[in-house]
Amino acid sequence: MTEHYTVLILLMPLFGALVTTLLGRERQNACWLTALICMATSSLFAIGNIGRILASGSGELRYRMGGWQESRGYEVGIELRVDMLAALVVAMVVLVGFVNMIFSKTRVAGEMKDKVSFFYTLKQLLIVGLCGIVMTNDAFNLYVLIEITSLTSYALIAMGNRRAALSSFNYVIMGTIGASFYLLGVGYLYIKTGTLNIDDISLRMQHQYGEPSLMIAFALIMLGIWIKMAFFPLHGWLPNAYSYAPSMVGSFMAPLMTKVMVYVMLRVMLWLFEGEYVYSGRLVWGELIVWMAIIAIVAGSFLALACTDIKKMLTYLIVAEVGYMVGGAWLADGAGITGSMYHILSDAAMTFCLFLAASIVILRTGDHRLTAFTGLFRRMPLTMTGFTIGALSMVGLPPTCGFFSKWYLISGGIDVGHWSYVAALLFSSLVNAVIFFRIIERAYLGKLEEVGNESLPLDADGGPPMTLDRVPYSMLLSLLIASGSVLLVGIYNETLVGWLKAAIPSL
Amino acid sequence: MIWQFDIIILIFMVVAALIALRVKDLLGATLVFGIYSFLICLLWAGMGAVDVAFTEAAVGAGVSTVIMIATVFSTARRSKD
Amino acid sequence: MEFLATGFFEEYIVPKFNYWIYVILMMIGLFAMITKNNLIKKLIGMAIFQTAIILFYVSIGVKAESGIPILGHEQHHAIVEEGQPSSEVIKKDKFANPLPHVLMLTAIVVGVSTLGLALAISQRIYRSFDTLEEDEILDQLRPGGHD
Amino acid sequence: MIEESFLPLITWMVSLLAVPAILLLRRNPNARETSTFVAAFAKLGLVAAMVPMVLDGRVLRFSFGEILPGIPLEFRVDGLGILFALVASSLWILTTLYAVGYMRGLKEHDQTRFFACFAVSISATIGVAFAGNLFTLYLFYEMLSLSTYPLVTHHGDKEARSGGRTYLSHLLGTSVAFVLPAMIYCWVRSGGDMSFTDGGFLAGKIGAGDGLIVLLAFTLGFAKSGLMPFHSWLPNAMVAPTPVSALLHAVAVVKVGVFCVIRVFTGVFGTDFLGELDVATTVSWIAAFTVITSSLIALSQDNLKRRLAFSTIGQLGYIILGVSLLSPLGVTGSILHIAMHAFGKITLFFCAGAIYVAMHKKYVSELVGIGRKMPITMTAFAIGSLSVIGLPVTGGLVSKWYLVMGTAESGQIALLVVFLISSILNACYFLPIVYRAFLCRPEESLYDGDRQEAPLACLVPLCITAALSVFSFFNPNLFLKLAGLITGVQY
Amino acid sequence: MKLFGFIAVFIVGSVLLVMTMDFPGWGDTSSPASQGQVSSFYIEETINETKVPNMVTAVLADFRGYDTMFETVVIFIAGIGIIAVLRTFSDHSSPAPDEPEEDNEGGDLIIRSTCHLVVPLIQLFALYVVAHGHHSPGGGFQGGVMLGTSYILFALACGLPAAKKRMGERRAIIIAAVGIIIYAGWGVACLLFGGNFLDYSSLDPLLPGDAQMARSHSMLAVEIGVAFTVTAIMFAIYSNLATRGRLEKGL
Repeated sequence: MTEHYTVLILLMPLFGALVTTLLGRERQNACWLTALICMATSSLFAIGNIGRILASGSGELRYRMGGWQESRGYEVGIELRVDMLAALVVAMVVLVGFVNMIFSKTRVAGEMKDKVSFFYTLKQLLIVGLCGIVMTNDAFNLYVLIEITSLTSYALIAMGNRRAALSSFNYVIMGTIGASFYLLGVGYLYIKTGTLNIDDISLRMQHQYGEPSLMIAFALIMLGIWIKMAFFPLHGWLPNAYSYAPSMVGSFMAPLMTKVMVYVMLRVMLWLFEGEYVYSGRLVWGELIVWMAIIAIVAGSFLALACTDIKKMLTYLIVAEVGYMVGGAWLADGAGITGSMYHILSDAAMTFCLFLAASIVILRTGDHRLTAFTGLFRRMPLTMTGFTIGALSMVGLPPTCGFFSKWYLISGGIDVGHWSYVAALLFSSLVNAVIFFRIIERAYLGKLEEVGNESLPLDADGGPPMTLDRVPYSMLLSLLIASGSVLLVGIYNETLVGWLKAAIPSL
Repeated sequence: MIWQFDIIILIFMVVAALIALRVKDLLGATLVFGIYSFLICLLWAGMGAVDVAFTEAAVGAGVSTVIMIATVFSTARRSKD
Repeated sequence: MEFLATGFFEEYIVPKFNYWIYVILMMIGLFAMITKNNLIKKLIGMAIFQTAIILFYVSIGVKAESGIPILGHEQHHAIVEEGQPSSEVIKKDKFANPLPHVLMLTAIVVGVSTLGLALAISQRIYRSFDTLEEDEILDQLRPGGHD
Repeated sequence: MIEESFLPLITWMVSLLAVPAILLLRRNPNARETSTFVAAFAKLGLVAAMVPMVLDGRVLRFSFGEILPGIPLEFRVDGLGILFALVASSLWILTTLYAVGYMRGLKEHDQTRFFACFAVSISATIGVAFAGNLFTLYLFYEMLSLSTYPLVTHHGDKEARSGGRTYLSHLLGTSVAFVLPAMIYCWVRSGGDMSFTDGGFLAGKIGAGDGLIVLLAFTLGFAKSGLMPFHSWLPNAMVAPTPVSALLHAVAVVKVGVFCVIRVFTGVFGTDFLGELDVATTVSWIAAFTVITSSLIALSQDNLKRRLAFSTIGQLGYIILGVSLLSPLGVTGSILHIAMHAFGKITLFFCAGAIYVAMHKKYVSELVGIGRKMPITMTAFAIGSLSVIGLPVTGGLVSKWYLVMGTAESGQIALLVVFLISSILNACYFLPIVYRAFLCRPEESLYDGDRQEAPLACLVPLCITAALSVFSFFNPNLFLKLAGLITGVQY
Repeated sequence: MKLFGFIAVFIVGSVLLVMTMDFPGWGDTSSPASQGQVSSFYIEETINETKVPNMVTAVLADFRGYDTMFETVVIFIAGIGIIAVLRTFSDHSSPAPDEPEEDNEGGDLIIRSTCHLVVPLIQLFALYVVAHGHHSPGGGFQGGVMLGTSYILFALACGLPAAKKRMGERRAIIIAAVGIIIYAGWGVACLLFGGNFLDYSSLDPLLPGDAQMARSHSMLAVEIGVAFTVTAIMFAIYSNLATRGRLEKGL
């Protein structure tokens, strides 16, 4: 039975989505309960998977769909491949989904009106897509799953206000371009190798590296993935999409989507293609991309600094964080790659924590602007504590996870002597310090009288703002879990990094 | 397959695509796009991809044209470009 | 059609023509997606863009003088009833490569799903902005809107 | 020799354990303060219990949990650490006593938060003192910065906000911008080992050019040491209540800064290795510049606390200057000066606070003839200023003596002149206060009403600290021995 | 914007055009894709492995059945998403006005009666396409689309309300979900019989014939599932888009 965990992780949310559809619009609590149970079981399976990988000697699990053994030296069916990195990312996805499911209990009715069941369905299908992306070992299956995540996120974002609909449309255009470029790159690989299984492709490519069409394939795939992960010059769709989406959606999509795409990038760089090829002198673009990452970090930090809308600010910070990870991955150095892998996890944790806290604040004050935080420490100490933990992690203070991911990334930069990258990381953490301590100071010392009590209509989140004396325990609980995870991921960073190092193919 | 056939259809496809994007009347554009889909469908039947041709005929030329027309009817019909 | 029969075409044009056209169509679609002002036009460009890629894939699968990837009755009979080994009955150059076809079935489905969803979103936009021209929408947003 | 022991961990934990007690007892101030006192005495007892062990050459060590590859969270108690811990924990008791008097005298708000943060910052200080490797040091350094922010901004008005902003921006900014990369660089260079050793774990693994950059990054990065140009947080942080200024800006925070610098010199690089690299003179000159400039600025300050703050900057300059001389005597002098200056300067701050509580006077110009109203306070003030200037019969003389000896030993005559000038300047900005306080006729405003000495809770601590600084002149052997453990100078 | 777009498009396009020179020629039998062991395995072994002459159907529903399941899910997402984005549930209270049966059907008589004649034929052919997908072009997806279009045609001719009597919204959603449940559930059944997910041959004890026939039969089953989903969703998409999500009159 245990060898089926891999696929059960996917099937749980899938059936959960179908059941919520069957339950229908009226039975909202039943929908919620179904979704919660499915996510919980799926999380258990994901954790079990980690255990199985630790137990297995090879450090990876393979699951052949339809039981098609490889014949004539090729995989004829579709194969799932889960190594430690994949298992960790999957666990991250389903756990974030689970916690966010708790978070959305009380509020979703207010935001989604009478479309609650559709919301739960789409959300679980999004999780299915993300898990599939992480685990599949088939280049085309990856495309299908990317499209699943894209379609669900288009729909979920467009469920917000009119700005959300518009930004969702832009997202459709950009997302389609990205996915199609990826598909085209896979086509180039197929025309050259005649197979779609990632391992087989990289095996067949070994003796024909240097053919121009392979380089073009690599470029196309990278371009597609960068569009999907909002790498700096291509980030245009992200801020609006995430900040105007319903807060239930944004707080869930922001931590996961970009990180999973970063995972896909690493997968393509290190498993589909090979480190020697990607980092070799033949491709002069390695240095160039690190510089693009540096620009992304700096620009993202500045754009975030200029924002007065809390969610917008966080989304721009995500753009900067993507710069971290791309830069670390392209340093061509073990420490850098490990750093960006670890940063996938830690960034997910802290972004999740910050988004939850920000959503709670917005829901309670009904105000998107930073001024909403004035004097909140006295009124909602728990929420602000969670926010502070996330903020410290963004700034990079021990023992939060942000500190350690910066640690590994910077040590990677020092290893290869890429000082400008190191400087960019330090600069962005200084800017983060300015950004967040501006907010925290306002929340800690600010007097309520300083801002008028007028507040914007809460059109981003549908329903009316909550009264200040009542924040649901479900939200506080999920925020507590999120901020706890920020600390845990930080404290156990050595274990995690040890596991991740085992997953990296030797450079 | 017969390559002359193939080449002619391809050229027609490019023409159809350009027209579909030039026409200011969205309904007309949609219909030209339907023609485009039919041409592709022919092309694939020619290339031996019968299932793809079948699907394209049903989806590309059929359903997507219909839903586009539905949208055009329920929104604006003229476009500035 | 006389001039078409000369070797020139066979030699230089035909082997690459499909690929050229796919590039051209794809660029037409991409250009439309980037620069068109009307949302529906953007979507038409998107559809063309996707069909171009499908064309590319299907062209991969074509083999000269190959038929459709379905066994004829007599071959089926020979293998299933008379139990002849399939590798002798089936000449694989006579059959188009089925894999790209399968992939493209999926791609078409994805395409139509994306198109439908995008149309729904554009109707939603029309409902709240009462236009589908991008510049007009942005004009409406400029004065108000907190962003 | 090194031996494992739980004592350092417990010592560090004690004041943290006090925090929940303080928060729980917020309704009942007396019980709350009692819990603080219990923790304080327990801490002092534990530290005192460790002193003899350290004195006979043992090094207590406790480490758990590899946080980073090869880097556990490590406590390591050696002479330097125990000396600093002794000073900090002993002064914590007095400061608490003083704070009780002060806060209640002025009926401050949020006293619970105040005392809780106080306890946290003390345990952070002890953590720094006992830190066994660079990462642990950094961890508690940041913990201190954050836990003192609420204390600095205690009043919550605009002034406090700007002061707190300067405070955090300087301390966090420098530590993230300079210390973090330097630390990771050390980690990479030294192959994942960052535990302090007598010879320095970086010895022989780094070139002169990189060495200078890393050294500067550390010395400037630990901006708590008030080295120019990153000194301006200290005067601005004077908006805090006086007990905070006293403990944190005469003892804990600033001394943590110089302590870190000394650690870097002795534990990271090792004085011998630095001698080989020959890069320390740069630091010496920065320190010398700081000493002179801050003394000159202090002359022009009328606000008593600001004047004290600038004098602190100068004294910290002494300490860094002494250690940057790399001569055993100089290092001894620096280590001694941590303690001596602590006693002297905290006395001065207590006096300033007492004057404020009793007379609500903040400015030097208002203190004419105040000695007649508050003789005890002003006597203590006189003793404290003598100690800071470095005149007999106060401990200040001892440490300064060693500093000067060290300078002579290392043959830096120019720096000798610096010491001379700055001592004169110190005299110039302290003695007039004492003189006018006692010998000039008080102006009328001092006589309205019958204000007398500050409440007893304020008075007792400052007498004790004054006594301590006198006592440390006659019997500095304990400190000498502890310092000798680091520098190898025997007495 | 136009200029920028043109430059970008031009650069990308020219690069791609140049790169086509690196491809094997169109219809080249010796290209890796055509010679590749994978495709030749599909061509030569499909009949032995699954007893299905239509390789496309076999690859679609069996070798790459996992893809196809998600393809169905994509369709499902599109339908649900469109409803979630566009649908406005205004009519909570007001019950549907119940006029006599045929009278509320719009359109004129000829169209209606033609439609009444044609629709059954279309649906019959669609069922044939679904069922006969093993031996001839077609399969669950094509058949499903045709079924869906038959409903759309009915709605066009006789008005949406009449079509809604045949395929109401709730019913459509349920049918769509059931379709995927059939597909995925079939895979889970394989799992219960000890095989991997979607390993049809493990259903041998359940189905007539040997393991290969089990695969063949299972393909039919999942194709039916696909057909369910596609039918319902196609109609749902049309009915929402045609009525701005209000589902009252239609075009």
